[in-house]
Formats: sequence, C-alpha cells, structure tokens
Amino acid sequence: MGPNLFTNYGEAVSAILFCIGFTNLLLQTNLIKKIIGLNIMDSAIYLFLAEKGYIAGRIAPIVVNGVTSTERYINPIPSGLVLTGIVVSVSVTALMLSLTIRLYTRYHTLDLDEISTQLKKEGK
Amino acid sequence: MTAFQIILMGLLIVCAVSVSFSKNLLNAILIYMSFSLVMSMLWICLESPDLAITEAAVGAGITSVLFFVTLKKIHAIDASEPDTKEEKENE
Amino acid sequence: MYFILLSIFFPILAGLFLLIHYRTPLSGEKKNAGRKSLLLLTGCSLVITAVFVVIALFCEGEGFILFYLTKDLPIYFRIDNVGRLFSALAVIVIPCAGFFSFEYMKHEEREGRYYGFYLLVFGVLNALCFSGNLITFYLFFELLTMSSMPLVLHSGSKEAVMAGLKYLFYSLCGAYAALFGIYFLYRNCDSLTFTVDGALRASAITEHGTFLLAVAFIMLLGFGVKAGMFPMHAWLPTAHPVAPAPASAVLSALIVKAGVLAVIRVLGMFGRDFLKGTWVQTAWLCLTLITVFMGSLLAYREPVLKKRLAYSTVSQLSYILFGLAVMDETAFVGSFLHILAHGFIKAALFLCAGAIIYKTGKTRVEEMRGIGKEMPVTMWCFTIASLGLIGIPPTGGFLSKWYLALGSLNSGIPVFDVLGPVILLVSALLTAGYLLPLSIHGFFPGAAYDYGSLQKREPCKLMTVPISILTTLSVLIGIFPHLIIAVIHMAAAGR
Amino acid sequence: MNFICNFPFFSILLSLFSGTICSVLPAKAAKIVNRVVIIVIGLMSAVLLLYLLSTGESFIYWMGHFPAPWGNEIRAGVLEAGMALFFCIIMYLSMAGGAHKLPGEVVESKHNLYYILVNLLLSSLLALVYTNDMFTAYVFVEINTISACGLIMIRQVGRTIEAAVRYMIMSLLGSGLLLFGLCIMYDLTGHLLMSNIKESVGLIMANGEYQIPLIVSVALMCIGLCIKSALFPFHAWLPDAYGYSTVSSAAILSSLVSKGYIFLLIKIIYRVIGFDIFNSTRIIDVLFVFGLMGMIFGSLSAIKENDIRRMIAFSSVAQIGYIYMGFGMGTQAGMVASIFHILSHAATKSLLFIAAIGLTDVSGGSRKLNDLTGAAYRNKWAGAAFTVGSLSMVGIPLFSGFISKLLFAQAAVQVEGKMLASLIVLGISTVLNAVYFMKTVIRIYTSAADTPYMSITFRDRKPYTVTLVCFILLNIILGVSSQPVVDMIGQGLAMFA
Amino acid sequence: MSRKKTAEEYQKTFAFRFFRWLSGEKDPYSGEVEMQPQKEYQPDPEAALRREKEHDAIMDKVYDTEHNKWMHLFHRLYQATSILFCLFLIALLLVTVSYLPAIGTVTRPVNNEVSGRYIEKGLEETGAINIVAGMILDYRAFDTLGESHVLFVATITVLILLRLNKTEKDEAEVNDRRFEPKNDAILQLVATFLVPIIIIFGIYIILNGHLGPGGGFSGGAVIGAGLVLYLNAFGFKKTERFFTEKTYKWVCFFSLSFYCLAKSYSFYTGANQLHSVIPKGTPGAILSSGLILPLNIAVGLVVACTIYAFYAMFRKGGF
Repeated sequence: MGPNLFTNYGEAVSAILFCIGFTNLLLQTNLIKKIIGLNIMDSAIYLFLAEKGYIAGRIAPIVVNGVTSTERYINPIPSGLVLTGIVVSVSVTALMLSLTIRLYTRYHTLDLDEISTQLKKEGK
Repeated sequence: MTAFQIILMGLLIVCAVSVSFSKNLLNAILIYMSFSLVMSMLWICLESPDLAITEAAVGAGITSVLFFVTLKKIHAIDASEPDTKEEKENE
Repeated sequence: MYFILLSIFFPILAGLFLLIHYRTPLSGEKKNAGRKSLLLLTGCSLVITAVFVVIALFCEGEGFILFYLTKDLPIYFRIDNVGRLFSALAVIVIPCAGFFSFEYMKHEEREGRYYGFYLLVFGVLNALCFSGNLITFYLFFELLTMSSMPLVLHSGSKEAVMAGLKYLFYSLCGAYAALFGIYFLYRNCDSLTFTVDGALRASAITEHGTFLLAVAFIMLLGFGVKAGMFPMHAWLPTAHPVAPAPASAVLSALIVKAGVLAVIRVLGMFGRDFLKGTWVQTAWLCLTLITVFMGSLLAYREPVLKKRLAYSTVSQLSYILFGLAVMDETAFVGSFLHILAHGFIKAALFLCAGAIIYKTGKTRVEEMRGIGKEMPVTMWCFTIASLGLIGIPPTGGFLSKWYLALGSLNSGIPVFDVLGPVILLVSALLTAGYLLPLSIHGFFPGAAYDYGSLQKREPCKLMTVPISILTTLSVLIGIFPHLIIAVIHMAAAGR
Repeated sequence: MNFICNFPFFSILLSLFSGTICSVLPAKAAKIVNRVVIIVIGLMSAVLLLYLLSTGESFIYWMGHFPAPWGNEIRAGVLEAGMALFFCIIMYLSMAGGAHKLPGEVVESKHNLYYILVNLLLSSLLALVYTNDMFTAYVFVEINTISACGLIMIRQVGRTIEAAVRYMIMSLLGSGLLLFGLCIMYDLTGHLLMSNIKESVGLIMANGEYQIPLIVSVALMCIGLCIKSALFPFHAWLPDAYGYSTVSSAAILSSLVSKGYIFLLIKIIYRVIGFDIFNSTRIIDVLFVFGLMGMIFGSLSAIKENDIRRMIAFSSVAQIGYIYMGFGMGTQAGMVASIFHILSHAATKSLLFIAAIGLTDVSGGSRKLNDLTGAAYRNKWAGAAFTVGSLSMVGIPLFSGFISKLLFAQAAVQVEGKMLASLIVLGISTVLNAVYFMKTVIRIYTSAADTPYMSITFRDRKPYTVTLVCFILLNIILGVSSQPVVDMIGQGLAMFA
Repeated sequence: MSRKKTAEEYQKTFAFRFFRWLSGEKDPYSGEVEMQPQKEYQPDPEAALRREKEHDAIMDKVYDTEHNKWMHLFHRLYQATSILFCLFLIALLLVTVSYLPAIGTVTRPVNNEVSGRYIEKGLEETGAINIVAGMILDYRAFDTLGESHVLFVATITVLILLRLNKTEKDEAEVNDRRFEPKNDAILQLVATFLVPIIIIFGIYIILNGHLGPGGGFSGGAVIGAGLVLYLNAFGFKKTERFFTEKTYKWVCFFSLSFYCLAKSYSFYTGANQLHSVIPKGTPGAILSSGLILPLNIAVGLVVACTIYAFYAMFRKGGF
C-alpha cells in the first residue's frame, strides 16, 4: 500500500464506484441494470478525472475581473475532458436503450441469458 | 467542505450498491437519477460548474427520461400482446 | 537455362489452362469432341514437357534466381546430378502413366480436372528436382501436396474424400515439422543452398550441437511422412488405393519419392559427418527397419491388390531410406538404384492392377485366379516386375538390394550392419510371398478352374505399351547399370 | 510546409464531412459519395506514402493554432500512411464485393444510413491511425465502436441485435478500462499528447517513483484494447456479429475494425510507453499466453462449426491470437511480423467472407456446409477465391499467409524463452487451419448429384467478380513480393520510436 | 490349450487395434469411415429433417436450464470467478490509487505548463472567459469535433434500430396513444408556463457558453428537455407542426457541416501558420471569442434536436 490512500479518498471512492459499475455491466443479466452499471462506471471515471483537476482553495476556471494567474484557478483540462466524456456516455446509453427495446420487442425479456438460450434453441 | 464531500461520496456508493441489488427496475432508475444528482453536487464542490450543469441536465434529466421511456415502451409491448403478459404473470 | 523454367512452367500453365477450360463436366454429345481436344492437348503437353526436361537435363550451369521471397530467401533453381536422376525417372513414368490414363479414364466425368492436376503435378515435380535451395524446395513440396490431393480424391466418393483429407493432414504435419527445422537451419547456416557436406556454421555445431541433432531428427521425420516412414505411414495405404490407377502409379513411383529427395537434401544440409554415429542415425535406422518389415508383413495379409501394392510401397521406400541412413557410399548407390528400380517397377505394377480393374473390375487377389490366361501381356509384365521387386537377378531390384546389403555390411555400425541385411532378406522373402501367388494362380488357375468362361480381355495398346516400356526399363537398369552408377557417384560427391 | 502534409487532416475531415452529407442524400447518391470518398482518401494516402518514403521522415501536423503540448496534433509516418492506404483498399473492395447483397439485407430506406456509418467508421479508423493524442484516440475509439455496432445490427435479425448488444457490452468494458488507464496515465504525466507522455514515462522509469500506477495504467489500457479487438477469452460476441451481419459489414469488421484497435495498441506501445519499457513489464507474457490460447481455441471452435460464415469468424479469433503472439515476443521482428499479419489477415479474411457469400448464394442461401456441396462449380470465381483464401490461411507458399507465418517463425527463433512454445503452437494451429479450411474447399469442389440451384457466371455479377479478382491479386502480391512491404513496416517502426 | 477367439472377441483385443493402427485403417481424424462402399452424395431431405430434430432434442436438453446441473454449476462458477475478478480489480485499483500523487495539491504532475498556459493565455488567445469552453472549442477542438460526431453516429444507429416504415408506424402510433395520458389539463397548463422558461434558459446557457459555465451541450440538453415536456403535454400532433424528421435532418446537417467547415478552416490556417481572419472581439461581450459562440450554437442545435429525436424514436419509432 502506498502512502496516499486516505488523502486520495475521492479517487479511492471513484475506483470503488468504477468496480461496482464494471461488475454490474459484467454480471447483471438484466439489460437495463447493465446499462445503469455502464453509466455508473462512466461517472466514476469522470469523478476520478475531475478529482485530478481540483486544487484546494482555488476557484473554477472562469476568469474573474480579467485576472489570469495560475495561482487562482483550478486545472481546466480535466473538466474539458469530462465534458467530452459525458456526451459520449449519453450517446452510448441511448444506443444501448434502443437496442434493449428492439431485443424486447423480439424476445419479450430483458434477461440476456434467456435471450441467448432462445437464440440457440432457434438454432439458426 | 471535506466532510460534506465525504458524505456525498458515501451517498454515491450507497446509491451504486443499492442499484445493483434493487429488484424493481423503476426503483433502480430512480436511484440512478439520485446518483446523478449527487454526482452533480459533488462537482460543484470540486469547482467544476460546467460539469455540474451538464450532469444535471444530462444524467438526471435526459438519461433518466430515456430510461423511463424505455421502461414504458417495454410495458406497452407486454400489454399489446396479452398472451405473453399472462405468461409473465403466471411466473 | 531457360529450359528449366520452361519445363516447370509450361506444364503448370498447361494444367491451369485445362482446369479453366474444361471446368464443366463433359457429357452427352459434346463429350466425344471435347474429349478429343482434351486428350490432344494433354498428350502434346506431356510430350513437349518431356522434351523440355530432356534438354534441361543436359544443361550445365550455376543456376539462377527467379525472385526473392523475402530479402535473403531467393527462389532459386539449379541442376545437379541428384535432381537429374529424379527428373529422369519422372520424365519416363509420367508420360507413360499419362498415356495409360487416356484409356483408363475414358468413362470418367471430370477428365479435364484430372489431366489439369496431372500436368500440374508434372510441373511441380520438375520444379522440385531442379530447386536449388531449401525454401524453394519447401514451396514446391507444399504445392506438390496440394496439386496431388485432387488426384487422390478424384472419384469424389466419401471414402476418397476422407483419404484425400488424411493424405493432406499427414503431409501438412510432416511439412510443418520440416519447416520447423528449416527455420533453425536458416538461423544456423550461411545460406539455404543445397550442399552435400553440411552447411552448418562450425560455431553453431559447437554451441547447439544437441539441439541441432533434435532438429535434424524432426526434419527427417517430417519429410519421412511423405516417404511413408513408420509412425506416420498410415496415409499411404489409404490414399493410394482410392486414387485412379495411373494416379496411384505416379503417387507411388514419384510423389512419395519427393520425400526421399527431401531426405537426401536434408542429409546434405546437415552433412553426413555431423549425423554419423549419433542417436539420430540409430533411431532412424530402427524406424526404417521396422517399416521395411512391417510393410511387407501387412502387404502379405492384405487381400485387395492395390492396397497390397501400397503396403509394398511403404516397405520398399524404407529400403531406400535405410540405405541413406547407413550413410555409406555403397549403400547410397544402392539407394539410388532402388529409387529408379522401384519407380519403374511400382509404376508398372500399379498400371497392371489398373488394367485388371479396368477390364474385369476385380480388385481382390483371390478373384484373380486365371487372370493370366485372360490378359497374358499384362500378367507377364506383372510377373517380371514382381521378380524385380523381389530382387531376382538380372533385374534392377537385385542390383540395388545387393548394393544396399553390401553398403550396410561395410558400414561398421554395430548391430545394424548385420541386422539390416537380414531384415532386407526376410522382407524380400515376404515380397515373394505376396506378389508371386498372383502370377502363379493367374497362369495356373488349378484344376477347378472353369476354362469355358475364359475370354480374351487383353487391354488395348494404349495400356499395354506403357506397361511394357516400364517393365523393360526396370530390367534394363539391372543389365546396364554402369552409366547410372557413374552418375550416382558424381551425385554423391556433390557435382 | 509542403501541401502534401495536409493530406492526413484532409482525409479525416473529408470522411467525417461525407458522413454528415450522406445524411441528407438519397441512397444512390450516398453510395456514390461513399465510393468517391474512399477512392480520394486512398489516393491521398498513396501520395502521402510516396512523399514520406522520399523524405524518410515523419511529420507532425497541428490541429489548430497551438503547438505541441497545448493543442491537438496528428502525426504521419510511413506506417500510418501505409495503413491508411491499406484500410482504404480493403474497405473499397469490401464495399464493392458486398454491394449486390445490400438490398436484400437492409431495408431500402436505411441504405443512406449505412453509408453514413461506413464513412464515419473510415474516419475513425483514419483518426486512430494518425492521431498523436491519447484523448482524441479515445473519442474516435468510441465512434469506431458505435459505428461498428451499427454495421452489425443494420441487418435486423434477432442474432445480430443480440450480437450487437454483446459487442457493445464488451466494447464498453474495454473503453472503460482504456479510459481509466488513460486517466491514471494523465495523472502521472500531466500530458495527453503521446510524445510528451513518452518523455515523462521515461523520467518516471528513471526516478522509480510512480512505477506501480504506471504499470497498472499500461495494463488497463492493454486489456481494454485486447477486449475490444476480441482477443481469445473476450471473443463471445464475435461469431454472431461476423456471421449474421451484412457481407460488407462482416468483411469490414473482421479485417478493419479490430485492426484499428490493434494499431492503436501498437501506437501506444511505441509512442506512449516506449518499446523497451513495455517489454520490461510482464504484460507481454500475458499477451503471449492469451495469443497462443486464442490460436488453438479459435481453430478448435472453427472446426466444430457447421456454418461457413461462423467458421470464418472463429478463424478470426485464431488469427488475432497470432497478432498478439507477435506482440508477446517482445522483439522488433515479432512486431514486424504482427503488423504484416494485420495486412495479410485483413486481405485474406475479407476475401473469404466475400467469397463465402458467393458460395451461399448458389446454394439456396443456406450457409450449412452440407448444402454447399459443389457450390464452387456453380460459382466458379467465388470457389477459386475461397480456395485462394483458404490456402493463404493454411500458409501455403506464394500466398500472403505463408509470409506472415515465416516472419512469425523467424521472430520466434530469435527469442530463446518463447521459441518452442510459439513454434509448436504455430504448427498445431496451421494443421488445425488446414483441417477446417481444406475440408470446406474439398466440400465445395465435390460434385453434387443434382442440385436445384442456379449457377452464377462472370457475366451475371461483374463487379463482384472483379472484386474477387482484386482480392486474389492482393493476396498473391503480398505473398510473392513481401519484401518491400516488410521493409516499409520496418522503416515505419523506426520512425515511430 | 489355446482357444481360437471369435471374430467379435478378437476385435476387442489390443492386438486387433494395434494392427488396425499399423495398417493405417484407424484414422485419427474421422473414426472408421475407411474403406466403406462408395456412395454418391445425395441430398436427403428426410435425413436432414431427422438431423434437425436430433439437434433440437439435444438443444432442448442442454438448455433446459432448470434441470441441467452442469449449466447451474457453470453459472455458479462463472459468477464466483467474476466476483473474484471484480474484487481483485477493486484491490488493484485501490493499491494504484494509494500510490498516486496526493489530491488537491499544486505539485502533482497534472498542474504543469499546459494548464498554466490555458489559464494564463487562454483569455488572450481564445477570447473566452470560461477557460474550459476556450479549451474544448479552441485548444483541443479536434476532440470536440469527434465528440459531436459520436452523438451524430449514435443518432444514426438509433434511427437504424428504431425507425419504422409507414405501416408499422401507424400501428406504433395507435399503441402509443393507448399508453399516453390524453390531454391532461394540469400538465398542459404547467407546460404552457414552463416550456418557454426552460427553452429560454437553455438558449441562455448556450449563448453564455464562453462567458460562464455551460455551453452548447448542456444548453442543448436543456432545450431538448423542454421540447420533450412540450411533446408529453400536447402530443405528437402539435409538435409535428414545427418539428418533423426533415427539420431534424436539415438542422443537423447544417449545424454539423458548419462545425466541420469552421473547424477545418481553423485547423488548416493553424497548421499552415496562416493568419485567421476570424476576429476575437472584446472578452466579456456576447459577440466575442471568435468561433466559440457560433460553434456553441451549432452544437446546441444538434443536441436539442438529437435529444428530441431520441425521445420520439423511443416512443413511436419516428417523428
């Protein structure tokens, strides 16, 4: 164990959240819950990223009164990356949900295992 | 501020875990919605208002709406084909 | 030099042309016209190629590089005496069997495919004989497998397909084992060009000596698959009988010899001095002797004629490999003589068997009682060839076995110098046991034979002439061996 | 700055823009736009490749007004330009080869959407090839994933949708891991540009301070990309996805999409982490072992398969195993072999998919091997093409597959510890490949007694046949004159470092 | 006394099998098909049917999840290993986190010259007060270009999946009606007040993207949410008057094309060191910071339309 586990509690929490999301995405057989897991996983990564930009005692990177000094603002890069990331995860969520609807109209279940069982029974 | 952050993070983990174990899909979605809200609060604490706005609009707003409409659609599909619904209920 | 290229690529192109042009099965009214042109084309191609090869045989030169596969792996052709002897064998057997099949394949549907691949095999065999380094050799070795497989599964029956697949897998396994060795040779040699006295770097021998021995053994085993050596012989008795008879003749006489050729080349690459007296030699001798004995024994028990001949091939090829394994010059001469003798004899025998099947439809030995009365020319040839295979003077078979035994006795390897000739002798007896009864019962069917049902069923000239030519040649080798032996000695010295 | 240096930027933007344009065009116009764009980009890449070969140096292109650590950048070297050219060729041929099947597989009103997806896929591939920035790479990886998913499920059969869901799940796991690894890497180095990260990584390795997080981050990125490129234990989605989507999709997916990720991995290895540092971690051993397992299990699954397209799909699993085995050797030679195999596999696999569709067409649309008996006589060109593809896969000399196997073996011989394992598995896999491919070839050349199906000749389907011929030629060219390609790969890798 | 074995007994002996192998009749690949009488291949529909039935029977047996013990066992094992894997992942990540540089401090490598320049020169070089907006739309605009195309390609895939043809659409519409509240008066009243406010707020966020928190994406999402509310209150009939698929198509097309072209211009001039003619304006004014404002508007339009399109697609497979 390294020295910074408790200082980095935010990152630790996001790591745990990441794993919870990951587990949900991997293990839940219900598609909707899988998708929620995916969203949790993505949010965890964004939290992880946002923690990196944070510097104690500084304010958001919006220039106030034309003061442009590094001493004053937090790091803007992670925020920018997270913004991009959020768009990606919304798109993916929409796509996954529409896939879910399509699968449901066809197989009348949200359970992925059951779907694959049905598919194999079809034997096509 | 730190204590507040820690509470929020604790809430995040609670939300995430309870999503995994909730049996009802609607509950799961609602919990996820609150997860997003907590997340956006956390981002305010982390001095990232851009993210907070976006997360509030997207995570709590759009994504949840999409989840709801999916759920509704699924119930509609079930209702439109009564046979399958009965089967489901029998189970 | 261009004749080498011509002798390789002319038949390949001709074969491809036949494959493309006659791709649909011939049937109905068109069949006769189509067949005529097909046979004309095939015949012309065979003759022209033979002419090219004969001219190429008398070429002298350094060889030339066709193109580079990768930076230091050229596709390189060269003529040396080993290649000359092999291609001399090929240039006689292939046209003979080809003309034989003009009659034999008369009633088949997909003749175009058959002749196409037949010509491909011819070209690839020539390339194999003329290739100047291991990578070229390997390339055409694989192509040989690929182009001869369609001959095996020509009939398209399930049995033939399975046999073809079996042939393919055994060959590929063997070829890969060989390729495995080639990688190491490539790393430990200055170049992959063939030599007769070892191309390994001296430093490599001292550093990885044991490892290289294992590599040599794997390569021998790998190429041995093609030559039907013991643990991987099973494809041979499966594949040969299901092929059409002329194709089996080519398979038995030439294609399996490609494995022998490969072994000779590999032996040259590693150098005899490197392998002599090592465990590799001992193991190899053991395997060959087991194969010799086992093949004869199995042939002895086998009732189906073509299969019996296939087992006999297994046995006879290991005579050759034994001679190479002894690594003695006399035995080497014996091996080479046996390559030629066995090539002619086995081709003749298979063609005879084909003629019998074609005319009477009989495949099992016990049905062939009195066959000699029905088809005298064929059976006479069969008998003479059988005598050659057994090793009765003055045929080529006698001479080669004599040299083999002599070489083995001279070699001074403990145990094997005596054991070898003994097993060869026993095997020769077994050969007599499985071949002669056919002739005896064929000519003397016994009192119970119904002479009334006897009818003359001699096949036409297109069949008997090739058989006679091959039989005659097998005898001639035994009578006038001097020229050949001189060439073999030159080959052994690497000239 | 020479005008040619704009070409990478032009090709990415052109394909992105054409995607947008196609959304308002009718299907026919969209098709033409798609073809033209691919050709134009291919030409630009070819010119760029020649230019780079003549100068012998790679160049950096600013995406914006700001230089290295502040703005985005793309970078072009010989390898990148060559890959872009190759991707264009394969994509064009795949699209042309599958064009005649499209109306039957996709609803008429959705054709222009299909071309949008293809355009965007191309742009994301190009961006992955040219990018010099990790986060850009991530964004385009997502575009790649989503458009690949669209390509899978554009033919809406139950299987494809299920496969698309599985594909998305696996890919999202992969992207999650990739992004997480990326974040850790960003935390440690403070940069997102590849060249700057590499400097910092060098410093970190020298200081020895953050070594554990560094290795974890590298491992996460590697695993993420492995999952996305369907390395052996993560291949569950692959057979359905390749087996049931449209022909062009299958060809593109198998030959390009997974290769895009693999190329990104190569970039990460060389340009972000550094080849030597990467080799000093144990990650390469893991890649090596999974590669070997993939080679064997992929082939075994393919042998059991009775559906020709699923069989080819499973063979992809094995081939990707080859590529990772090359990475796992940890030498320059292994890398060259892997990259060559990317090319040869792309050329061969798309050929096989497209030939297979020709064969199933003349067997009443059935894909069962039993029904394909004699199909090669009914569609001669497809039969010949399938044979060529199979021979190449088995590794018969004169075809591209042999050269890549030769290169792998040459690389293996130089690595003492992994030599025997890789050579033996290479051999086993060759024989297994032979088992199922030659079985199929013999099957399609076995004449069936009487079949109710129609034959298809050259005249019936000219574009299709021409495509097949092009593919065959490509395969043979790669197999016969491989040396220039190998040299180019070596030169490109040298420019990478 | 030796006894002669019968043929059947003999077949079981080792010697028999050994000789079979020796004589090459035993085939490692195919069992015992050797040397059977030849048969022509003939398509046999009955056999095919039989095979299919057998296949079905096997499949039924295998996928009879309730009674298949192995399946259960496999599932358990799979779950157990996955949980173990996840625990392992958690442990690994925690260890990694513990080695990472401390959070919230200035000295961590993230706070280097890159972020320094963004903060110090960002206002001057991009003209945007919101440094984040300046960064994503100017310094790292290529990422953002990619991002908007992610959204675009996601819409395309949703279109592929959910867009229905004419007849299906009517059916879906009927279906949809049945499950929607019919003209709920309260909802309509609330919506009449709320929707304009929401949309105006969204527009504000977009236009202020370079001045304060927000930007094209979040503003677009807000407008989209307003549209969705409007749709829910008044139904498709009303929205279709001003928003159809065609509108969506062209709005998206123009916004994205503008985005592409504008950014291409800026990339091209940047890379070739040409002077860009786009004025920066005075920092703080609405019309300032060069391309950022128009880009934000374009993105906002795309996002708003996309959100609405998603919702409409999900509801009834079309607009």
